[in-house]
Amino acid sequence: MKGPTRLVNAALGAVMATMTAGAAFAQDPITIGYSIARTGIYAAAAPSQENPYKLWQKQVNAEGGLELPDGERRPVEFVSYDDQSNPANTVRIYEKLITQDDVDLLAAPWGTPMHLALAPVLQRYKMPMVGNTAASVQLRNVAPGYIWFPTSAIPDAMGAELAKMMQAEGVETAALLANELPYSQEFRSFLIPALEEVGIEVTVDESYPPDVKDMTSMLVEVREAAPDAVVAMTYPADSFLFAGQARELGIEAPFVMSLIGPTIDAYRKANGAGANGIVSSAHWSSEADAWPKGQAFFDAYVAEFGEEPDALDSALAYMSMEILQQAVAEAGLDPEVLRGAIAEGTFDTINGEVRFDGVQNVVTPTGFVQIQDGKIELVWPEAVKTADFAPKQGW
Amino acid sequence: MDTLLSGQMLFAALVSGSLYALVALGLNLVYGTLRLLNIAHGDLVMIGAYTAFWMISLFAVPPIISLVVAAALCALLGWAVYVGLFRRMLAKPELAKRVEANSLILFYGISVILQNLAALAFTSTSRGYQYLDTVITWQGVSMTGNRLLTLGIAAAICFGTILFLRFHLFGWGLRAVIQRREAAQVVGVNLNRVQLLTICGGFAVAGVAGVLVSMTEQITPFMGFPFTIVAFVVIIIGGLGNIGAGVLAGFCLGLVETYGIALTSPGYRSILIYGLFVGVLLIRPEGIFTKAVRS
Amino acid sequence: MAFLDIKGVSKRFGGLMALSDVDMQVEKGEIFGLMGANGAGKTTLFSVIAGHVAPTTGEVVFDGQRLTGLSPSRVCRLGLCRTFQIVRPFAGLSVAENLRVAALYGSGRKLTSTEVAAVVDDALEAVDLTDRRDLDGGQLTLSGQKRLEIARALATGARLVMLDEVMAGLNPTEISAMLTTLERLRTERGLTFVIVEHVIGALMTLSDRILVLDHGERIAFGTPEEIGNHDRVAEVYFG
Amino acid sequence: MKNIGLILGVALAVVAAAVPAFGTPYMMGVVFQVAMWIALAQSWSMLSATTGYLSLGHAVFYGVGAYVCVLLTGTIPFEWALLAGAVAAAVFAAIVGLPVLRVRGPYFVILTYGLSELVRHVVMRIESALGSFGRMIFDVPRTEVLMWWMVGLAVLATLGAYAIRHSRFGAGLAAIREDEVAAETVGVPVTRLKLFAFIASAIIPGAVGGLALLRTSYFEPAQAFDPVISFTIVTMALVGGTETVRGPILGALGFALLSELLWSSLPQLYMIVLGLTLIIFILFVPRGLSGLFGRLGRAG
Repeated sequence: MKGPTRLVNAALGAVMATMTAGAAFAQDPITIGYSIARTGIYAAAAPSQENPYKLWQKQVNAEGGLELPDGERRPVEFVSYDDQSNPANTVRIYEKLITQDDVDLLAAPWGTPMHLALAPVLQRYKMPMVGNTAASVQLRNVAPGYIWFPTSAIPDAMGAELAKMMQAEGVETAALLANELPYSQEFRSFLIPALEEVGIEVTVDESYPPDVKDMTSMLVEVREAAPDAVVAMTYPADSFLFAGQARELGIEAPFVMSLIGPTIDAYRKANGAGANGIVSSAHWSSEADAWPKGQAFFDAYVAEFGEEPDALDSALAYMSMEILQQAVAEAGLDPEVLRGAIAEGTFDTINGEVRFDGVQNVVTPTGFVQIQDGKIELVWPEAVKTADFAPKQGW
Repeated sequence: MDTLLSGQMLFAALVSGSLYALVALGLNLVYGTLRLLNIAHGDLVMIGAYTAFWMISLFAVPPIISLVVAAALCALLGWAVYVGLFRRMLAKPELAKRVEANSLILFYGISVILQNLAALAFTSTSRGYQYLDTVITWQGVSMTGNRLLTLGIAAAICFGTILFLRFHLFGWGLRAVIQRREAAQVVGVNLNRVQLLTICGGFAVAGVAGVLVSMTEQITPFMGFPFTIVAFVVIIIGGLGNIGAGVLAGFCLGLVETYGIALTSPGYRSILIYGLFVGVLLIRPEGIFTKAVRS
Repeated sequence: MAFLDIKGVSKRFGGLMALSDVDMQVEKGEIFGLMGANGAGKTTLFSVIAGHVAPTTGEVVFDGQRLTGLSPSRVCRLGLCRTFQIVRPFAGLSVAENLRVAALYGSGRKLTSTEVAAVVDDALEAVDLTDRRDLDGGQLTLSGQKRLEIARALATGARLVMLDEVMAGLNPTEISAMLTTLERLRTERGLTFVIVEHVIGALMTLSDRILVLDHGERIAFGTPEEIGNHDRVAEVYFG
Repeated sequence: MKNIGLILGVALAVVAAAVPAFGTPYMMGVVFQVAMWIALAQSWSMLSATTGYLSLGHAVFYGVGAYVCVLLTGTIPFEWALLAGAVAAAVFAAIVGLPVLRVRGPYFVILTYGLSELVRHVVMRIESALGSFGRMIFDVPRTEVLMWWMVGLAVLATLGAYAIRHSRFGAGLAAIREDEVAAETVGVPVTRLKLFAFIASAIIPGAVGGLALLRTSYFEPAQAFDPVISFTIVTMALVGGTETVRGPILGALGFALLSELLWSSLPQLYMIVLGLTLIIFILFVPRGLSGLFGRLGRAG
């Protein structure tokens, strides 16, 4: 039934087999299923999530496997399919994983639409899954039960926190540029009232379509308004465009934010020193002393993949596996028991302690990072920051 | 209003315009001479972009040199595709009869293969590199080095191609093929050779565009499709198969995009562009810049 | 009133007067010839009558019905059908299918399938294509395709058929066969024909009356003999 | 042989009927998927196979249907929302049909694509102006119910395509495909027939869009108007063969099952294999699966 898939996974696992204690492999492996966008519009984002999965798998198997409540360890094997960036496929794939492939556990696909499409499926088959890269206030509309979202980068909280942070940094006027895709528009809708509340004046407010190819006219408008802050609610593709053209036009605002993009390794490679000072959304940094596991994850990731993990997606993906791992150690593989363990438990992750109330992580604070000397530093909130916010000094 | 008249806006419009013109040029050559709807055109841009990325990352070769490498690589691909697939297709009357539909599907297959081979070989992680990003200010206009280079090279290739087609004998042959295939053959144009060289040339130009794009955009295996679309928009506005008009239309699209956004709102950017595209097709399918030929 | 009455039709293409103030009356049952050098306006006149091109001024009345402004398909359903100088068979459909479409749509009323089959058989018979009925339209010889055009016009149930150079490109044997066919169609079926022909001999033999156009203007009209002796025609046409 | 389309349609319905009895939810998902592509490809063929006007924008009907359906779910029973989706798609086709169908050949191909993208961006703009950031749908019908509806649409589309091809209407469309001017000359009301075909080919995709949306339970314009849908439809129909009613069925079945097979057995390579299959098909099996089977049938 799942023979051919196993072949591929066996190939992936071949390296690990040599490094792992032989005893573990005498046992039946624990299978974890997920879908991911290997092709289509989300494909570029997928490695930031799949790489942490693979790293986690390698680490767990190196320790002898995933630990069960009785102390027994069984190796982990992934069953994964390409959802082609299409939520309809995600639904089908998880149905197949659950009913056909009979996987023991589930890991999350990439992206908000996929998570939202999946929630009813999990409910129907009573299979728990720790989500990761989804972020939308709509998540709260999902009936609690079989899905959880460790992210704290949810637009309403982010809007409020960003406004507070900007106020704290003395920002009085702000220019907003927002991609028309749902996440950035949602963020914009919460940011505007939050800014109003703290008395920051919005001098420019423009939205642009996702296939934008030139931002000059918008940025000229921003340059003329000379705001204290520019908040560009970007997706990865336009974050490159924004940085290049803001630099060309010499946007001088001391506070520059680019929503999604700057935490991608390639972004810093493409923009070099110009990326310094840019604020972005993430609530994790390897630099935090409070989260010692963070640095270990960072180093292992760099060693494995030759680039830095994405501070948002990669961290979330790894966290979701840590939560799953700890819940399994506590409760075993029975879906109902496991569900209880995830819902009730407190977990120790690279992003510190995590606990769920309903579908949401109620511990990890909503934060923002800033690129400083090519490193991702957490600059907000006060309680967990790894560095102070530094006004952007040119490009 | 001042912003509208500023050199900054004009520069932006020219940079986008020259790139659109260049991307469309390759597509137009292939459509004009072979009547092939090359849906994989944008994927050649992707190949060019990866070429530049790997050349600079692995061998520290600057993109200005990679231009040649990418052009050669894509030309080679053009040769392989023509000899391996399209000569075969055009030779079969039952296939050649529905050349548009068949080429669409063939190129769709090629596009899928190229994208996924790239994803397999390079992973789909986005890539980027830093090159010539010093900002030069001249007469109050700020220009990033790589964008200036893009404008220079793209415009040079576009206008060079137009001049070449106008004055070189090969260009005459090519234009003859575009306008009247059968007649061109009768007067001794070697159709096979013209087609082969054009497809190589068209692919090479796309590769060059890819190198230019890679200096400012993120590189992923799936970055190509938007370029295919832009190229189609441009050559429709100019007139399918009309090389010079296509270049003009590319620059026009750059102007429309930059000034259209400035006059309305950035949110209307894509509606404006697709609206123009659909409008041209409905009202003047032969293209804005092509003289109407009616029998 | 004439069967087909063309009153003061003019057609301007940009600066070019393709037809100027042409009058023409075709009587029921006759074969009416149209002559003129290339570019004289014959094909334009056909296109105006059949509804492909709207006249700039003037009107066309067929069997008491005004045609001006109607679409070609409507004109056809009223009983007037044309053929094309450069043949336009439905190349991918069989000969019988070609005629079936014409029978289904040309009459303007819904025929039963037996009626359609009868019309198709009859049209095949009329132009001697019965043995080719299952060939694709595109597989016929030129002469066959010209016949197919005529048969298609017949299958629409047209009462007036306009033939645009049905003999061009045919060899003498084929021409004489075509002449026989047309004569027979007229006598047996009482059809009316308007024909444009470059093969002058054929035109002279077939036509009851002939109209000569030059640069869109009517320069002569009469029986074949009268036209043969007409000075201006001789000047423009023969020499 | 002539009725093979119908037979296949009935056979599919029977298989689908048996599925809930022995099949797993996964199988129901596969049936849903296959039926969806049959419905879409068959609808597409009502316009493109008959008239030769190659539409590369059928995602627009799917998207319009999905959008109308998502706006209405929760207010009226889903069956009515699907119907509204179908009607909306048909109305949209009726509005844009006349100008769009004046354009021919490669221009029509590109125009339909552009139109679909234009509508996608307009809907995106509307959604962002409404402050909607993707819509979730609650209380969707069970997969089994959705599958039944989709199978129903596939059968309906097949019957529709069959009826069109074997009617007076179909004969007129074939004449249009062969030579539009000649068709007009022998009495075929070309403009009207093309418009009818365009509308006919839009109706079922409208309902399919709504149904597919209910299955995903999440709406975003970028996905509802995904151009990949248009490409897949054309690909399936051409691979199947456009000359007969069974062509789109064979194409959708073959393609969907092949990708299902490859997708789970060669996760890294399947898109590449799919691409190669396409190329091989166009070059060596120009008349599609249907032509291939026809030839084998005659030979044997």
